Amino acid sequence: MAQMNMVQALNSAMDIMLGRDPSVVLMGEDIGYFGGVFRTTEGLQRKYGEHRVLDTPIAEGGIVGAAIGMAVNGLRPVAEIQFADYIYPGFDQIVSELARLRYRSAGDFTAPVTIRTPCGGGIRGGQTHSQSPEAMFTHVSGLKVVMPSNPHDAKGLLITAIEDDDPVIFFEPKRLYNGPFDGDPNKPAVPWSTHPKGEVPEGHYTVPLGRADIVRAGAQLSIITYGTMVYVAQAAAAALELDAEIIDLRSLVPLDVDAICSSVKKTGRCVVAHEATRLSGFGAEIAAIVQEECFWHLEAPIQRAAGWDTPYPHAFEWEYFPGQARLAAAIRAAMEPA
Amino acid sequence: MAQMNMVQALNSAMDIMLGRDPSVVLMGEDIGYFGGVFRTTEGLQRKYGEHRVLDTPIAEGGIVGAAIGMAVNGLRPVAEIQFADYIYPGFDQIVSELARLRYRSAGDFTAPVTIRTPCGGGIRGGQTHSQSPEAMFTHVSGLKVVMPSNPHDAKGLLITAIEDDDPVIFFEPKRLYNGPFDGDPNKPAVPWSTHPKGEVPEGHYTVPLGRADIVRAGAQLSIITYGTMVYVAQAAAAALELDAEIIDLRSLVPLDVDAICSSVKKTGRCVVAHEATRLSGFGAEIAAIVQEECFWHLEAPIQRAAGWDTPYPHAFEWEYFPGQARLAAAIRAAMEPA
Amino acid sequence: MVRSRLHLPRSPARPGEAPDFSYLELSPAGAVARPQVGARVRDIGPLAVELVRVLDDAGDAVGPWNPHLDAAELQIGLRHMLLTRIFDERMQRNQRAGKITFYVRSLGEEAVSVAQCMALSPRDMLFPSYRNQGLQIARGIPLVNLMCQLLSNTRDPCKGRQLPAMYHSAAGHLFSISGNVATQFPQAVGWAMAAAIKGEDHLAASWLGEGSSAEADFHYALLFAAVYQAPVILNVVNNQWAISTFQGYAGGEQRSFAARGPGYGIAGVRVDGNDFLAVHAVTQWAAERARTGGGPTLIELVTYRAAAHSTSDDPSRYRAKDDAEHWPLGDPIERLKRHLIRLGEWSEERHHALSAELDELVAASWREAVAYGTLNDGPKLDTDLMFEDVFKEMPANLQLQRAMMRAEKSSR
Amino acid sequence: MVRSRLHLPRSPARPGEAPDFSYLELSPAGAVARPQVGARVRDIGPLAVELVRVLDDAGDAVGPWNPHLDAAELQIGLRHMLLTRIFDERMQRNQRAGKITFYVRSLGEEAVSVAQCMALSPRDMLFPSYRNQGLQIARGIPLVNLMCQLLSNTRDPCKGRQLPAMYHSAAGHLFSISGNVATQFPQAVGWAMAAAIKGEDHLAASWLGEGSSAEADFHYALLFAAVYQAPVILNVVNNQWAISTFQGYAGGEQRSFAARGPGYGIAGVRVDGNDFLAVHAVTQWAAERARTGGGPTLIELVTYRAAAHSTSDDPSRYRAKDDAEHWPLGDPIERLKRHLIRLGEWSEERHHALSAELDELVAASWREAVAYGTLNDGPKLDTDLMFEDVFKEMPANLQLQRAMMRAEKSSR
Ligand SMILES: Cc1ncc(C[n+]2csc(CCOP(=O)(O)OP(=O)(O)O)c2C)c(N)n1
Ligand SMILES: Cc1ncc(C[n+]2csc(CCOP(=O)(O)OP(=O)(O)O)c2C)c(N)n1
Ligand SMILES: [Mg+2]
Ligand SMILES: [Mg+2]
Repeated sequence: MAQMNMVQALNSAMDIMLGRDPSVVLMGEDIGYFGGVFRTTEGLQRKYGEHRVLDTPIAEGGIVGAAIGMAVNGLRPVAEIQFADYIYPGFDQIVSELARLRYRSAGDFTAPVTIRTPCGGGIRGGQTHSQSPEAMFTHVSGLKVVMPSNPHDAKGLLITAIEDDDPVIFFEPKRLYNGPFDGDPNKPAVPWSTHPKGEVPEGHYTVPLGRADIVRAGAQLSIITYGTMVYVAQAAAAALELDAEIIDLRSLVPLDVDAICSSVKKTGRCVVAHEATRLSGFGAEIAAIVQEECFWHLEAPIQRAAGWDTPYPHAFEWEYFPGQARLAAAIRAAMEPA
Repeated sequence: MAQMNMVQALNSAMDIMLGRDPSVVLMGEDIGYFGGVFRTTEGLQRKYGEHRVLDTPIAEGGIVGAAIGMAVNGLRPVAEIQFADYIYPGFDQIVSELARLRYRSAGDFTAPVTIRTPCGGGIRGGQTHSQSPEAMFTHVSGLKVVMPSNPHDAKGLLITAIEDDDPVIFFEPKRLYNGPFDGDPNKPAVPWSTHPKGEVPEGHYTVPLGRADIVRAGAQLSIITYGTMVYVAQAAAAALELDAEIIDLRSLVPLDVDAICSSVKKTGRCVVAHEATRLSGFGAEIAAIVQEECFWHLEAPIQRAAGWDTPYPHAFEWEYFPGQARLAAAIRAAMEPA
Repeated sequence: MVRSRLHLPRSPARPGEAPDFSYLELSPAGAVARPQVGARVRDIGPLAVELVRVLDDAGDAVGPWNPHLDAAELQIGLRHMLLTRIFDERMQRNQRAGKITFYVRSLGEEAVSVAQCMALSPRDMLFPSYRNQGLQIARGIPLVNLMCQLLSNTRDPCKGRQLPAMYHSAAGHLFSISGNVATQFPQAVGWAMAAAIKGEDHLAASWLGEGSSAEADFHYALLFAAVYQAPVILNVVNNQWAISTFQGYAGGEQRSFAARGPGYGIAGVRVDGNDFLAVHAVTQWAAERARTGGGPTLIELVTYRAAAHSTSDDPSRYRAKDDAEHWPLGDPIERLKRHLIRLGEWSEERHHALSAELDELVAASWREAVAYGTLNDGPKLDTDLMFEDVFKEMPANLQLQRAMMRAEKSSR
Repeated sequence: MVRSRLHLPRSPARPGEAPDFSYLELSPAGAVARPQVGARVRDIGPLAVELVRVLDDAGDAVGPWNPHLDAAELQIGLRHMLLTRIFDERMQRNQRAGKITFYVRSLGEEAVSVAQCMALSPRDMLFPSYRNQGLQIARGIPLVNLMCQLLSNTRDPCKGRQLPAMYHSAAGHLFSISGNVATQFPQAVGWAMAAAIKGEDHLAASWLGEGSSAEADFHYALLFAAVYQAPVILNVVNNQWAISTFQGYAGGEQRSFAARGPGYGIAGVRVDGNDFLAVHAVTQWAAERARTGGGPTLIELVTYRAAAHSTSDDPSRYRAKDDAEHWPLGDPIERLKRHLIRLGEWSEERHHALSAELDELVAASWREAVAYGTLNDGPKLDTDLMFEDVFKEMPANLQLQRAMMRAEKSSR
């Protein structure tokens, strides 16, 4: 076991896959010589060569389109979109092509492409470096959608994603690259080295898609969340001295409905939390499923804590971010009537 | 009053707006000389000239990008995307630019663009001529999202959309262009001329955004829906001899939460229906809101009837389409326990 | 109101007007020089605006681009083109008769697909558009397979999921056609990049219409091809029309489509798309260039869409009725036929006999295909297939939905 | 493993290597012909690959492109450039000191924005990228406004919603800058189309970096500009680098960026971007062309990004350290200064005095700006503003969320 932050863990996953499988190639803007603006691919071009770790033009649609063609020709591309906010120029190739190639060709052509992209706020990136657009991708049949919350899972999930024969959109909450974050920007940053999930095996291992992680078992309330909000949820529940069960989904598609529903059936109360805009966010789908499946167990309406229905504003980052206060309000509402 | 089908009603809306407001321009693929592949803009170029009704290159991103610039320069473009399935190449300009221009410039620049696009299945168009991607747009702060279900509303809503100073994504359920459709492809087609909502004032009138239409008042169950599914819902409820309240949302953003919630509070039971893929469809948001707002009134879980979580297949159109059987199953589930 | 100064491309002949192709810039057959395959892009600029032609009006093959194909090969080309045309005619009628939901003809453009396919090697990967059925035919895909796709029947290689004409064949190295125009262009470049990375010899080729060249994917493809010097041939089939808009609305009024190539640093060649020999020669040149490390080529094939856009279209609404007959580059089948006859390698009789043979081939194939079902009759695809191939393995939500769908069906 | 044959653009000088600009194709000052403003695109192809230069090494203005600006105008240009540079230096330091979150310098590229802005008329609409602060300064936007934007403070014209450097000014006809590269390009074309439709005289101009020209929006812009012959000037600022990738990764290895223009049927001009006079002359030529119905022009401005990409970047990781000093086209401020001195219209003393004056202007502006608050200190923007301007009128869900946000704040 080694201590790794999330950037190192992701790097290690790609390193291992480049080493094990000659068909794996990395591609993206500034990922080669430079090692990526977040340094996630640092050293990999030097180690595996310019032909396996490709710098690309600044053209997200071209990156995805070319990755599809490369995958059809037997490679296993891992494409980086520099920020999730810049995934939209590649949206058509993802939605119309990548997601549906297996289906439309009855499995005769497939494109095992992994698209990695940093998401979320908390780094003062303003409206174009902070978005969490995962919900849109969950609406597209044929895509798997993953978002890890810690180095251990990040590495295992990324290896799984690369080995997966279906396309995977892999969101990396950039605020977690260097450490867990409980939503309070005024507290000193905590590094991963002090966190158990910062212990990461050096070799190959996988974390399966569709298997949620029960971060904390509890009896009073279920908090269903993923990404950065896992830590905010923990802190908020702790501050309220609640015995909350906190579930880190890890993958949204496939979704671990069983884990969600067994938890809610046990606790009878549910809060869903994500950083993305609330309106039509993935929290809506979770709430819809939970009330469908656990209606008779629910003792109060499911509450959603999420980003507001506005763009992510530069100056009001911490008023936008669904921090502990927003979680606490949602939790309190979900605990009514006591 | 005149009898119009939905194509004529939309044409009339644009005709009136071109006549009233010299800043209104239409643009899109094949919309000018030809009058549009669905003939929605027929005769308008002849009437208003090639400089107000523009044929464009086949480049949806360019269409939206240019429309934004035109709007910034004082025009009020109404852009057609030939099929909603082809809106994705324009996604970046819509999401990153059109939706957020007012916000990021603090209102100093605005782009009152209306994007019209035919959506939905039922015309044997297969996976690339049948999609209903409205949910994605509802997740984008700054966009209004509209889908009419009949000629009367279509005209009034389109006029409202064009006059609106915010960008509007206007979905036209193409299966309804020529008549209401109850989901049974084997029944003879019914023209709008036999339907009261096929009566359309010839002049200018508006239908406000954010105001749902109670298509049928009822006491036993609320069916929340929009677009083509309005008629499927009516037929399914009638077949089950249920006193259902059927709500046609008409606009998804802004959403008439009051109409939805007063209805569900009255009936205690709710089905949400749309043609789009179920997973992360707009039905999830409605279900989430309803359980948040009406939890204590609900007598059974909210049910969703929707397209399956697959692409829209050519050969299995009617197995994919959420027809009366799917609605009936959802309704029955929502009526349990009786 | 102030008078608008916006320029709008002029569409040459609308209904009621006389056909007018005076806008077309032509070169005489044999007039365009044939540069070395390894020539630098900057030295061959004129290739992108002149028009490579081999067959002259008399039907002789002239000039430096003459590919000197032997008669047998020409006869095969003629056969593929004729089969494509007969197949198209028959499928068009089947659509009109309600047997298939939709069809797209390639009338007048048969040389593009057939000659290009024949100039490539069978392991080269082709990324077609919906109007390249000639590629399927020249690659020898059984007509029955194509028809089963059109019928969405029990032998449909797409398992009912695609609109008619969206063929694919993994064995034939023919990529799955998309209903979204142009998306296959950067994919072909990616495929070619992978071939280069793997050190393999195969190249990729892709096709789109001049109208579709307006899409972003056209730009991505040219750019990535230029940056990585990918072994790819990018073809713009300029058949003058994109549904109702003339090629000027895709930028063709200002400049040839081939000229985009040199703009990106890619060889651009403009060729008479109705001249089987010229198309073959230019494609061979580009293929050799790609295979010898010379990088990508953009080919503009100047042709004419003689039929409607598709069975959903009625061109009499937007273009002069007898336009096609005035098209100055003639008909590709007629031209190759005349050439073969002039070579003494063909005759009207043989042509007739071939037509009859192919007619029967198509008819027999159709009889077989319909036996596997049509959308409305005969054996049916299992509706469960709707839920397969969304993912490699069917997830729980789809299994549940499949069960719901089965219940719906049995409730009806 | 087989050896990959994929071509990868060569990056000329990585850390530890000697600077190498031998790849650059230069023309001597005065050598490039100046065609008539109304010349046909096909007749002016060389303009897109040669390099228009006016200032020679001695500092004299030579050749047909000399715009013959009077000394007063040149002095204003010098002042704007110098102010831009001093502003940049100061803001960079403020970022380093933690006063602003992010900054982007335009060091070495000041002539691009300043000369182009001065060659346009004040009502022309500008669609800048994030590295065109010279446009803001040349248009006379008060420094305090720019600084308030950088500070996201109570006088921020963006009301705190945008990252630093994403300026806008409706009064200054400076469009809102986007964090997404290239998106403004087709918008500028649309703006110009609207001007033409309305019969107005104003034109639009837009800027992006050579790296960003890889985006689809670049293609859309060229295409729409060509089709509708929009009165627009599209500028590619080729400063050789896009963060860590060299211009070859945007296609510049094969061909100049200006050459894309003629590929689309648009006039393309390649100009020495560090030559104030040449940039001014070329822009004036393009503006006259646009205003007289000659359509769009694509200008490539060859320059060098002498500083880091932004304050988040460290170029010593990916390029030779003293690269900038070897840049063969010199420094735009130095070159204009030398010219003015040679004309007898400037001196080292005046330059010193001007520098001091502008230093003080920037310092005083900053003192004023911080008085309106910084992200961390002083008066604060009302957080309610987060919910405004999403729509023209605030819908119910946002009103509710605003109330929730207020409650959150008071709970802390
Ligand atoms: C992304 C997208 N936009 C629009 C369409 C609708 N459409 C289908 S074919 C076509 C015209 C294409 O014309 P062209 O590229 O010239 O090809 P041709 O039909 O002439 O062979 C259009 C607009 C589409 N299929 N995909
Ligand atoms: C759509 C999009 N993709 C990626 C980025 C990230 N990004 C910002 S600037 C930049 C480099 C741009 O280089 P260039 O266009 O040459 O401009 P320069 O910085 O040199 O002025 C990149 C990759 C972005 N802002 N938007
Ligand atoms: Mg065409
Ligand atoms: Mg640059």
